[in-house]
Amino acid sequence: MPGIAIRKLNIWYGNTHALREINLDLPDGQITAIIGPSGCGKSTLLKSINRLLDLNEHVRITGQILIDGAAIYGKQVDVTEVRTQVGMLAQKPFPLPMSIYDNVAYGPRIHGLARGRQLAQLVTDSLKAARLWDEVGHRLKESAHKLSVGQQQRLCLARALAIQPAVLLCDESTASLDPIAARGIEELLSSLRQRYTLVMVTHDIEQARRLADYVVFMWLGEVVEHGPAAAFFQHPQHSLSQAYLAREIG
Amino acid sequence: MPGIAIRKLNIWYGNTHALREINLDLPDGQITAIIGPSGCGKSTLLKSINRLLDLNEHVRITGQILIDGAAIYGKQVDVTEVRTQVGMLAQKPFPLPMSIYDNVAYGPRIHGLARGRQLAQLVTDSLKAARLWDEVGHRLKESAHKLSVGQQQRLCLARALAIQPAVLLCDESTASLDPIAARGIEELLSSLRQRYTLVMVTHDIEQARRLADYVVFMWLGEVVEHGPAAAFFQHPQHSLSQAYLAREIG
Amino acid sequence: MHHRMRRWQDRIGQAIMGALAWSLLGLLLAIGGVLLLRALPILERASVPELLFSTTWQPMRGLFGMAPFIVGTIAVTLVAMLVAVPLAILSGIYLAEYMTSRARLFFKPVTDLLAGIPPVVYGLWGVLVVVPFVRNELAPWADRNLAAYCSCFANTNPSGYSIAAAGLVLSLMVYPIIVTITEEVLRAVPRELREALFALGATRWEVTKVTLLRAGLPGVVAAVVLGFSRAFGETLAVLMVVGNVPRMPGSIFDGSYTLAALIANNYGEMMSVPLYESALMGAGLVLLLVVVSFNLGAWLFLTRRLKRGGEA
Amino acid sequence: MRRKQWRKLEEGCFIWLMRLALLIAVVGLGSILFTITSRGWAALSWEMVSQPPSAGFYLGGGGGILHALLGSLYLATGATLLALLIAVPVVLYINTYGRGSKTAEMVRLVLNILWGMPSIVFGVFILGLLLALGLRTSLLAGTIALALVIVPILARTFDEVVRLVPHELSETTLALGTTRLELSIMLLRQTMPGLLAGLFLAFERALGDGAAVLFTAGFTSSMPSSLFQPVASLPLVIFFQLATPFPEVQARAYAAALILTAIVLTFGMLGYFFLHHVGKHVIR
Amino acid sequence: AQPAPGDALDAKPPVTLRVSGAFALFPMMAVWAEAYSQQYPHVTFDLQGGGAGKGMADMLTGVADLALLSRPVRQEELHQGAFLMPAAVDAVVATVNAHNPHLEELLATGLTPERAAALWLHEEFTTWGQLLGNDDPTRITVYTRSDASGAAEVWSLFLGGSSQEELLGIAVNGDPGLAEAVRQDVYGIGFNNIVFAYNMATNQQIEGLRVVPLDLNGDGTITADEDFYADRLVLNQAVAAERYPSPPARPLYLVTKGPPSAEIAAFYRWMLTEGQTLVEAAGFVRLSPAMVEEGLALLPAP
Ligand SMILES: Nc1ncnc2c1ncn2[C@@H]1O[C@H](COP(=O)(O)OP(=O)(O)OP(=O)(O)O)[C@@H](O)[C@H]1O
Ligand SMILES: Nc1ncnc2c1ncn2[C@@H]1O[C@H](COP(=O)(O)OP(=O)(O)OP(=O)(O)O)[C@@H](O)[C@H]1O
Ligand SMILES: [Mg+2]
Ligand SMILES: [Mg+2]
Repeated sequence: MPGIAIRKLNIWYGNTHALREINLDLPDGQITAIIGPSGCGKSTLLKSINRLLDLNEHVRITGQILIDGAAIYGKQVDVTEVRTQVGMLAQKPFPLPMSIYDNVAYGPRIHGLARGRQLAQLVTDSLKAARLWDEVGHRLKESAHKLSVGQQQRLCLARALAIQPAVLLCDESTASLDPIAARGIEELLSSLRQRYTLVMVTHDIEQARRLADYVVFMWLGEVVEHGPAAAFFQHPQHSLSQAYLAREIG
Repeated sequence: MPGIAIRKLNIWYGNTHALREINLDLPDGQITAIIGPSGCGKSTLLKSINRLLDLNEHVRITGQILIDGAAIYGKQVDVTEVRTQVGMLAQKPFPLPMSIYDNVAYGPRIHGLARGRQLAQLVTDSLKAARLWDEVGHRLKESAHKLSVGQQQRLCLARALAIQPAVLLCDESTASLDPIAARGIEELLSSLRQRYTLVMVTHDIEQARRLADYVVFMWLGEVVEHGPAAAFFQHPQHSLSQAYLAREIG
Repeated sequence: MHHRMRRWQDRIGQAIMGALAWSLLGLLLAIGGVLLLRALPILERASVPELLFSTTWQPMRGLFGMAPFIVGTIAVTLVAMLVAVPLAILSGIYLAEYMTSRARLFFKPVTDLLAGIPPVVYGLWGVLVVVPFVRNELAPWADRNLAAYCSCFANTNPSGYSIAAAGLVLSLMVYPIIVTITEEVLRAVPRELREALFALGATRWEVTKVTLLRAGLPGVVAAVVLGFSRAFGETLAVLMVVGNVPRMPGSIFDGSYTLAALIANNYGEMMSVPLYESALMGAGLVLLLVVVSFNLGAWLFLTRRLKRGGEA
Repeated sequence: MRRKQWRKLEEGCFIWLMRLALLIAVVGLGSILFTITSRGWAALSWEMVSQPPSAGFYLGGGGGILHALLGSLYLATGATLLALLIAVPVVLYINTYGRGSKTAEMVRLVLNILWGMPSIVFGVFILGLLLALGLRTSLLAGTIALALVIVPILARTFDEVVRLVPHELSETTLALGTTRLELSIMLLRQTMPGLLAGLFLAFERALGDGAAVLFTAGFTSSMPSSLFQPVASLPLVIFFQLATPFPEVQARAYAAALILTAIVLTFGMLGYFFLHHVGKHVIR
Repeated sequence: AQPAPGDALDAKPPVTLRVSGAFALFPMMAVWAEAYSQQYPHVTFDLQGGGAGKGMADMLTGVADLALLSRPVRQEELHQGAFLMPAAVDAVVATVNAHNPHLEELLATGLTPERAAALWLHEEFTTWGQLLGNDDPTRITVYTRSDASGAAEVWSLFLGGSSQEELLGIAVNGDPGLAEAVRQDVYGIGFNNIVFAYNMATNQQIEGLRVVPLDLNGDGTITADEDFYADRLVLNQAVAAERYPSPPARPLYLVTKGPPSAEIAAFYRWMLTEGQTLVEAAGFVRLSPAMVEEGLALLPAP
């Protein structure tokens, strides 16, 4: 399991300076929770770890991110490799234009992880892990765009799990789920802790408290405070963190 | 403020029977919360009140919905009128392909509600009410697709508020918001209670408890239980509701 | 192992696809080069301004003025676009937004057929229907009602073979291209966008306006540009009805001549006469230049506009 | 209140304008079909589509246009396949590897220019190559010339569709660790209906184009026999029959036009039904 | 059958003659090819249309053996070695609409080459009044061919011009197109090859169209010796007898690069003799005996 080191990361969208001088070390094999008010740059940070911002035409990135010591921004880097290693759940779930089954099977297929019966098993397992099997097990051939939003969110989770990445980035992955489904996902993530390096964005402080080993608190594009979860929640150092946890600001 | 009466509503997506025999009276001038596990049909119900399902090709609808006593399904009905009266916030926020300002101003403009200075004032007010003004007030001319998801969600709220509908349907409208922003929106909705008939879908039972006057609990396309919030939360009648509130099932 | 294979696939894919993409530029350059090479003999005899601005075309006498053809090509294209663009965009909207799927089943083949009817049939129809219509109805009518405002509507030519006739025939030919793309653009608009607009109480027409003018604008502009280009290049149907008069037109009812028609009319018979062939290649070169400059103009306009709009 | 009526009125007016526009197109089409049908129907016969022409065919003798029918189908099919092999990779390239790059802009510009070139220029270009190499006109040369004509058509219509694919699809797909080649295939999946629509458009254009094949595929009365022999095509047969002084031969030209139109219609309908099947999972 | 040159049938190795060229001659050639191959089965033809220039180019570059030429040959082509053999004759006549109000007068006075030149070459007359010397202000529509063609070329020569480009007027594609344009336009005037002015079945003038007689001696009336337009056969005779001038009558040619090979010479010999019987059915005029003699003289002795 690789750790993630972020060094002097700055990101601009056109003229908007979305991330400012981020320096972070996200521990491997643990769950890091990124919290902070809406629009502070959480999704941007997550996408930068996956090099997804490259797709955006007017983005400028300086600084470096290292996964397991290897720099991911640089000319020599094989972007595909980076993204294979890093799974990502987008904030707005977006199924691929294929059936439910193929949505999950697509990743393993292209990576050559499994085929035939084995693949079917992998799909089933992933869907079960994402707590979706009961709802879609009987209609795997239907178009994935017909699912409800919460179902789409779980489908995207199953899809990410199926390719067994080393790092998993989750952007508000329980936002559209009822508490019980959310609890199921939380249990899953918790159980994955040993095998994955997990980074999750959440707006649910309680969830962060329940799950996180490490917490990053962001504010207007900067990291205000970061540290082990226990320390952060019990003794937040910065006045902004204190106020945020006390739900006074936003 | 109109009340909403739903009579024998059945909805099929192709062969999927998504809503079964719904009979409900949603009180006017109050907040109704619809809760239930993911995929149980909450969004479908909300969309049917706005006749948005008409856009879907393979949907079949039987039964009737009456807003303020007037049937909204029927040949004579002016759909545009219905939708003008009923504001809706989609579960996945989707900004219009125009600037932030125009996103909010578009509705009032087509309905001829305001123009010039008055319109600018209306836009400002709506953005402030949606707790978005501070973040976007200085970049109203930018494309709305550049906002973060939580910002988009609040933008959609501002957009809906600006046309001053009589009924407001909110589908998980705080799902992507941090607790403080969410609390702000909750306060707003709460303050709107007198002027609007509000129907909200939420997966956050605490939120429902805080806000709702009336609760509808759904399960696999059926309404299991509904009634005034106080009664529902204190003495749920149905065993499913009891279990759900106890977070045992999902 | 598997990964290395995929990386190779990706590289090879990139190499092949990239090579193909560049080969298109190669093709264009090759065509331009061949035209230039073959046109050299006349370029040695006549200067470029003479080619472009002189109005006398008599290659056997060494007069290579192509201005009438250039003006004719542009005039015919303009008339065609003025007729076709509004018709096609309105029809595209109707097909995509207002029509029940059953009615579409009937109307969709209309555009398919219009797209598929060969140019020679369009030309025939032009000769048999459009030219008489222009001669007997349109030209006299325009002469009576419009000529007072603009001499470009004067009924100057009793035959009916004219810019107007060619423009009308051509407009029906480019119509399906614009309809098809407009319709595709509208149908590709995400359902969420539609839902968002309808939820605001917008009428279908208002929804269309937003989707078409905002989300779909580049697509629609592209459709119009493509229609324009098609009109430039259309040959057979035009030459059957345009009158083929190598003279500067003064009215849309004048006979005129297009560059493509000039080549088509003479190439098969005259290709064995070197100087004449060279003159025709020169016409091809000029046509290429006209198309290139038009497209460059459209492209500049578009990139400017889209930058300014800066929308998703 | 007035505002609402005004909005209704605006929509109503435009709906009528749209109907009018469609009506004009339908009338135009109807007029074309009526013209060729009324002139060609009587000459339509089984003999026409089942036999090659006799020697005296163009002087009013017997036989049919089977050779041109087959020739056209070979030419159009070959050209469409060839164009597909060129256009699809190019379009996917400029939307994946070359997305947003100068190369992509350049390729689009080039395609637009090629789209605007009259097909006769492509024909002349290929003919020039043939003459330089001392080769004869042939099915192969005609196919290549036609392919050049329809590559821009196919590529640009397809490109318009690919460009409309939501940004999220690329993002989601790449996040799974796909290569750009695999992303291309994903885009292809989403845009299959659009591609097919473009394909049929291109095929129809290839069927109807006479100028590109005139000098490259030639014009003959014999049946197509090999890739290296000249073949006839329907537009040329129509054109040539029209140019004869015999009314009965001219009537056969209209009949041939009718046959060509029927083929186009058939393929159009096929495409239409095909689209419905292919688009099952496409995001709308 | 007449014993053809070297009629030792079984001894002949099979040959294929590749023919390419003018569409106008294509049907004629198809008929000849079929008849000849029947008589001499060792010879087959590979016949292609494509236009006179295409045929010449093919023939000159060697991808065809024979070219079909329906227009006057160009100097450049002769320089490259084109060797011409007359094959048939065609002629161009002036035509007007049958409902032309001045038809009577036109038929009586005819058209002098000078007046025709004033119409087509110099645009001196723009109204019917100017042409006929009365005060009719109706505009006259002058039609010509848009596609490069022998008919237009020869018409231009007849009027004193040098090539088709000099002809003014509305240009219409193809012979039938030109005929149709004049048929539709009461005030139009055009020209056509004979077969397009006469009905092949009845030999009468095509309905809606009238052939304008040429006033060859310039006396302002059509005298009996100038009046041979009644039907196609009469006109054909006049053309064959060269009473109808050339131009606007003209020979159509088969062309080889340099003198013909033995096989082609044999075919030429057949075409100039037996082949001529098939010419009229294809709408052309037979070569006059003098021309046949001239043609045969070009060929080496069998
Ligand atoms: N377009 C569609 N076609 C077919 N089935 C659909 C479609 N949309 C929704 N469904 C199905 O209908 C059921 C109800 O969906 P709906 O979106 O109403 O659920 P929901 O209660 O809003 O769930 P969530 O909380 O996850 O958003 C689900 O099982 C879903 O899979
Ligand atoms: N494509 C873009 N172009 C320009 N600005 C952008 C773009 N995407 C995001 N931004 C801006 O960058 C800032 C950070 O956005 P980001 O999406 O990272 O926020 P977030 O913390 O994920 O918020 P949320 O909780 O609402 O999802 C926001 O102010 C947003 O408006
Ligand atoms: Mg975010
Ligand atoms: Mg939902």
